[in-house]
Amino acid sequence: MLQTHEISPEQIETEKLYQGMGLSDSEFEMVKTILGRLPNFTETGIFSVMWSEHCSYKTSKPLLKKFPTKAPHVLQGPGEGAGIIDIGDNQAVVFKIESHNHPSAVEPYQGAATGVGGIIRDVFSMGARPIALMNSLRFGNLTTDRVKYLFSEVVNGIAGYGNCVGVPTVGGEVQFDDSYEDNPLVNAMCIGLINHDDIQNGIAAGIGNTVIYAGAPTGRDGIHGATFASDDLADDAAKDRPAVQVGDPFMEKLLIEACLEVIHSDALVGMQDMGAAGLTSSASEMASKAGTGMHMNLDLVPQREENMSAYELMLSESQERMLLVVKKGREQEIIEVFERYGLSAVAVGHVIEEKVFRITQNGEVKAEIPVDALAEEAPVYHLPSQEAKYYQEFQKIGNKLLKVANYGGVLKQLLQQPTIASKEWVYDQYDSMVQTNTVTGPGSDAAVVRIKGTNKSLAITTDCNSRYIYLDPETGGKIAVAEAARNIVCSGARPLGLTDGLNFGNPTNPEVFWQMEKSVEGMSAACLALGTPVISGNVSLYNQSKGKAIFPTPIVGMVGLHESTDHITPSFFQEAGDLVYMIGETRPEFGGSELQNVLEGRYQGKAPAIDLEVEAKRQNQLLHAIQQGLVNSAHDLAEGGLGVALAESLFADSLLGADIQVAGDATVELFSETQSRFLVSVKVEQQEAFEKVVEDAIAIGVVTADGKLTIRNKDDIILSEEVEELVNLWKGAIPCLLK
Amino acid sequence: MRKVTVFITLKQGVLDPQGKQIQESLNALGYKEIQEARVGKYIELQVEDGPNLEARVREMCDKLLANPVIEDYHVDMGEAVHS
Amino acid sequence: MRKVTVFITLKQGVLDPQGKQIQESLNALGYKEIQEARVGKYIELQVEDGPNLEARVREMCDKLLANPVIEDYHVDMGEAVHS
Amino acid sequence: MKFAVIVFPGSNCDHDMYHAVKEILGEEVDLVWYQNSNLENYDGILLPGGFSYGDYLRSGAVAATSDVMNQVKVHATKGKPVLGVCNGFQILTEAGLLPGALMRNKKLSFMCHQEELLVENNETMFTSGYGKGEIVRFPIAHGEGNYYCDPETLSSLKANNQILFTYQNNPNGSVENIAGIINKEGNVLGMMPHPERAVEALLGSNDGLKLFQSIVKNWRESYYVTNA
Ligand SMILES: Nc1ncnc2c1ncn2[C@@H]1O[C@H](COP(=O)(O)OP(=O)(O)O)[C@@H](O)[C@H]1O
Ligand SMILES: [Mg+2]
Repeated sequence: MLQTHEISPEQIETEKLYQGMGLSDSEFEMVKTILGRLPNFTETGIFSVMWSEHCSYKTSKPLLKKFPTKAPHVLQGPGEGAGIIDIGDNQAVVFKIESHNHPSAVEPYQGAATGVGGIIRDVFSMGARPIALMNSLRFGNLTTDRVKYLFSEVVNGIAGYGNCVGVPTVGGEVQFDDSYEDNPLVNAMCIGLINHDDIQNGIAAGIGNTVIYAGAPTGRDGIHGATFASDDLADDAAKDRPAVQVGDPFMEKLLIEACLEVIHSDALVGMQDMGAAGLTSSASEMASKAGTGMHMNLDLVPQREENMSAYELMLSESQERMLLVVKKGREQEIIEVFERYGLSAVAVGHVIEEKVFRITQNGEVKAEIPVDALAEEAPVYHLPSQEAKYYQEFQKIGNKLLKVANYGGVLKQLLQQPTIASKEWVYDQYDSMVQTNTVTGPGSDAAVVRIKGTNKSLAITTDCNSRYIYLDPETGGKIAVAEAARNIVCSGARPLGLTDGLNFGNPTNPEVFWQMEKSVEGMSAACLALGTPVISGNVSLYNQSKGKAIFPTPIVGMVGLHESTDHITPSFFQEAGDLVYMIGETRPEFGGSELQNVLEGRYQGKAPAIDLEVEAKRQNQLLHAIQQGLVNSAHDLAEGGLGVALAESLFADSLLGADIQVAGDATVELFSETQSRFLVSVKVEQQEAFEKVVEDAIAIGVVTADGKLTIRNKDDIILSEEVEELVNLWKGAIPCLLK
Repeated sequence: MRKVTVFITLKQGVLDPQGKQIQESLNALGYKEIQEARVGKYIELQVEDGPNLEARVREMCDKLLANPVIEDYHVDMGEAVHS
Repeated sequence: MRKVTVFITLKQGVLDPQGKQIQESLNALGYKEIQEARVGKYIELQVEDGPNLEARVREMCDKLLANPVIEDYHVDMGEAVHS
Repeated sequence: MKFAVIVFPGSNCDHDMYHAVKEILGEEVDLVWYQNSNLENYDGILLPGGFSYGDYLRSGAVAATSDVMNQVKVHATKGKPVLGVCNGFQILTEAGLLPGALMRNKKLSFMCHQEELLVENNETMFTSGYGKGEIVRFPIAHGEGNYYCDPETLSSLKANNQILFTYQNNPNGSVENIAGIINKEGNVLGMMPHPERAVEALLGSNDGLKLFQSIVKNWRESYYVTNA
């Protein structure tokens, strides 16, 4: 149990108790300098959470600066609850991704559920209505009971929260690799819609204004959650168990409605959710941003349990709580809105001129800290970076050719690989349609959500092939962004921007830091080339156990815009007789491929190369062709190459077939993972117009009505499979592994 | 044969939104005497008697029936029924 | 004050898929001695003592806590606690 | 025709129902918060899907005890239409306006996708726009849609043609594939599939539109007759 009787400041110093709370010796010295005295127990706790990686980004900040974040359509870049992009007509889209990896490793259902709850709060605290959720998941291979349990319970938790709160989960991704066995990744993304006038700032402006606490009472949950998310996951993760929080999606739903009502009141000055580090971070950040201070009386804070100490109240990560700053004298009208929804809202303090954060309890001052010390003056570390040893070896191996004989057999094997197999088992559990905007739900390249009252829609995707990033972080980083944009373009939308979820191992390992650095550089280059600024993001480090780090996994969550819903393009073939094109040429590139995984059981060699200029050109041309109505379906080529993409394009209800001609080495043609390629179907009448717009399109066959995938090499049929059989294998793979 | 019952509750201090809702609903229906409600579940197992049964049942709880991160459980071993 | 517990189970004859799944999972884990599992829930109420308490608790069950179409319940009135 | 969509704490398909009626069907409709409401001036009552009160005790149980449900009962006894979808169906059974109960899906998990339904009875105010035996596509999205009733209730449902929709591929274990039933009087419909999610081709199906159109058409006809 946590210490509730006060330990003396001297004791904290002499016994170095601050270390156990997460502060280093030099950080403790900094705290002493800032305060001009020794911190007490509560203050030490406050500094330690606020200066944790999770809240302060102390090791990742120098890297995050590299991301391009500006563009004329960016209304809010990184720094607030979520980023905002203008989409015209006085509307804007708000989005952010967030990880809940460590909590999910310990209690997968609640860990994932509260991850969803947290990211939704980030979005509606900006004043936006949450309109869609995505989730990006990584697990070990589905061979052990523990991994199966983690996988099922994480999905269950996402469903349990998202379904109840009434925000559709429209897509996501799941990949399986050994490196995630003890460190599953659970990243959730929320997308919101807002009118420009409704944009809120989390600021505590106006001396004398009232600070209101709204939502769930504070309990002892998740105390030290923020530092917990910034530590190595210990072998006996069990000891961290009390840090797990339980979510209440019903209360969140009421909070959404109440907060979105309150933003229309001119009595509201600022609003922020209580996320990591709870009251501490929301209060101090709101004050820091406004250049003010705050006084808070903890006796007034609603409490779920008895005898909670100042330390516990300040650090609790109880869910479904919001902090508001309201004009003095107008508290009651705000409180009434919350009460109508059955929520409690109480005044707990006020904004003060002196730039300090002062907390009292039972008439005693429990903490008094300069506001900027917590947020802006947090330490920043420039960690050493060193090229990973494996990297040069992999470069030397280069692009090794792989060869298979039975193309149909290999295709079937690939379709059953859990990373490629249908994720229907997952997304069938999510309400993907509530709010009645989902044009394209899970199961396509990008999800599409229309915007009511307009003729526009949004395309949303999350992507990150961490195998490539492991082999070559810079190239892999470029690919992650490019692939996300490809998915957006295939759906017929123009990419607008992205949010990044950086999941890595221990940054104090120079090779891990190098992975971070290089992948951020690669991503940044792709952002520039493709015109997609980074508007928000999240960092999750220390994803490692027993000294082994996860594959570097910087997830890209991207949003695009269809100027007209007429541009929405399916990823499946539509009609027999349509011509099938591949955009882009194929080279022998098997490093990090699914075929390499199947044949060799590991990843090595070079990641597929990517030329960002070529990528941008092809994306632009394809998008133009789509906008001119020249394309019937478009799908990008990803894991498993052309073979898998062809099969996937046939996995609609219609049971069409395709007759395809390849030339050259069939293993390369069918299964290489060369980048910047697309599979497109085009009506015969539009052949000429299409070829004029898309330079690199190569005609490779036709869509047929025979329900068969046939592939020829010169005069030989090298593959001929019933689509129905392929579908069944693809759909059955994950349920079968879970049995 | 034996009817063994496993009772599972949330640990003290863990949020119980269900219980809270039940309390509020009962209060709203006029049952003001309800000060608190907490929800648990129980599982009745029909078990063939055998050696170490109690230890085995506890093992089942640890492995599957209860989630030790947020739940506590207790076991009622019932009485042997001859049938 | 009194701690009253309400036990709610599915009626005999109503299928209990959750119980069935638990039984199957336990069997799969090697606990072959489990012949059947049925899942119920219980609600612990902290109640202020008063006249007709048992009748009132039954009323709460009929009105809200149990659904007579599919569920049976029984009530354990516990013992008065003086605090 | 004027509709009320009853909004409980935790309802989350309320706006979808509103949108379907207002923008697609083109009828008058209000979102009516469950407290201090007056349903007298409404012609049709819609109970939307969602998780009223978090569905924390049993789906729909708490909402069923709310005061507004007494008004819904009064409305129903006047023969006016009441439609409960998903959580709305659960509330109607919990409130005793429809027989039976909705239990956890046979496979225990929540499920969301399009399902094919068979129109079993097209001689009701809700289904007269469909052909008898017509197959329609509606989305489902529920964790507790497994319809249960005892054998006597089932035979009376059958005898009175109260089963309106059945699943072609029963997804949740419902008795006799039941997806939607009406009361004996024929003016209260409860169904798990979501007609309000099936009113625009852009979103995958508009087969649900006829259900709303049927309500309006039948209401107008009876209104004109009784007021002639
Ligand atoms: N965790 C998930 N949640 C929701 N949908 C998912 C999830 N994982 C995969 N999907 C859906 O399955 C489809 C295939 O996913 P994926 O293979 O990652 O697509 P791609 O390779 O085109 O990015 C996508 O439509 C995606 O939205
Ligand atoms: Mg794709």
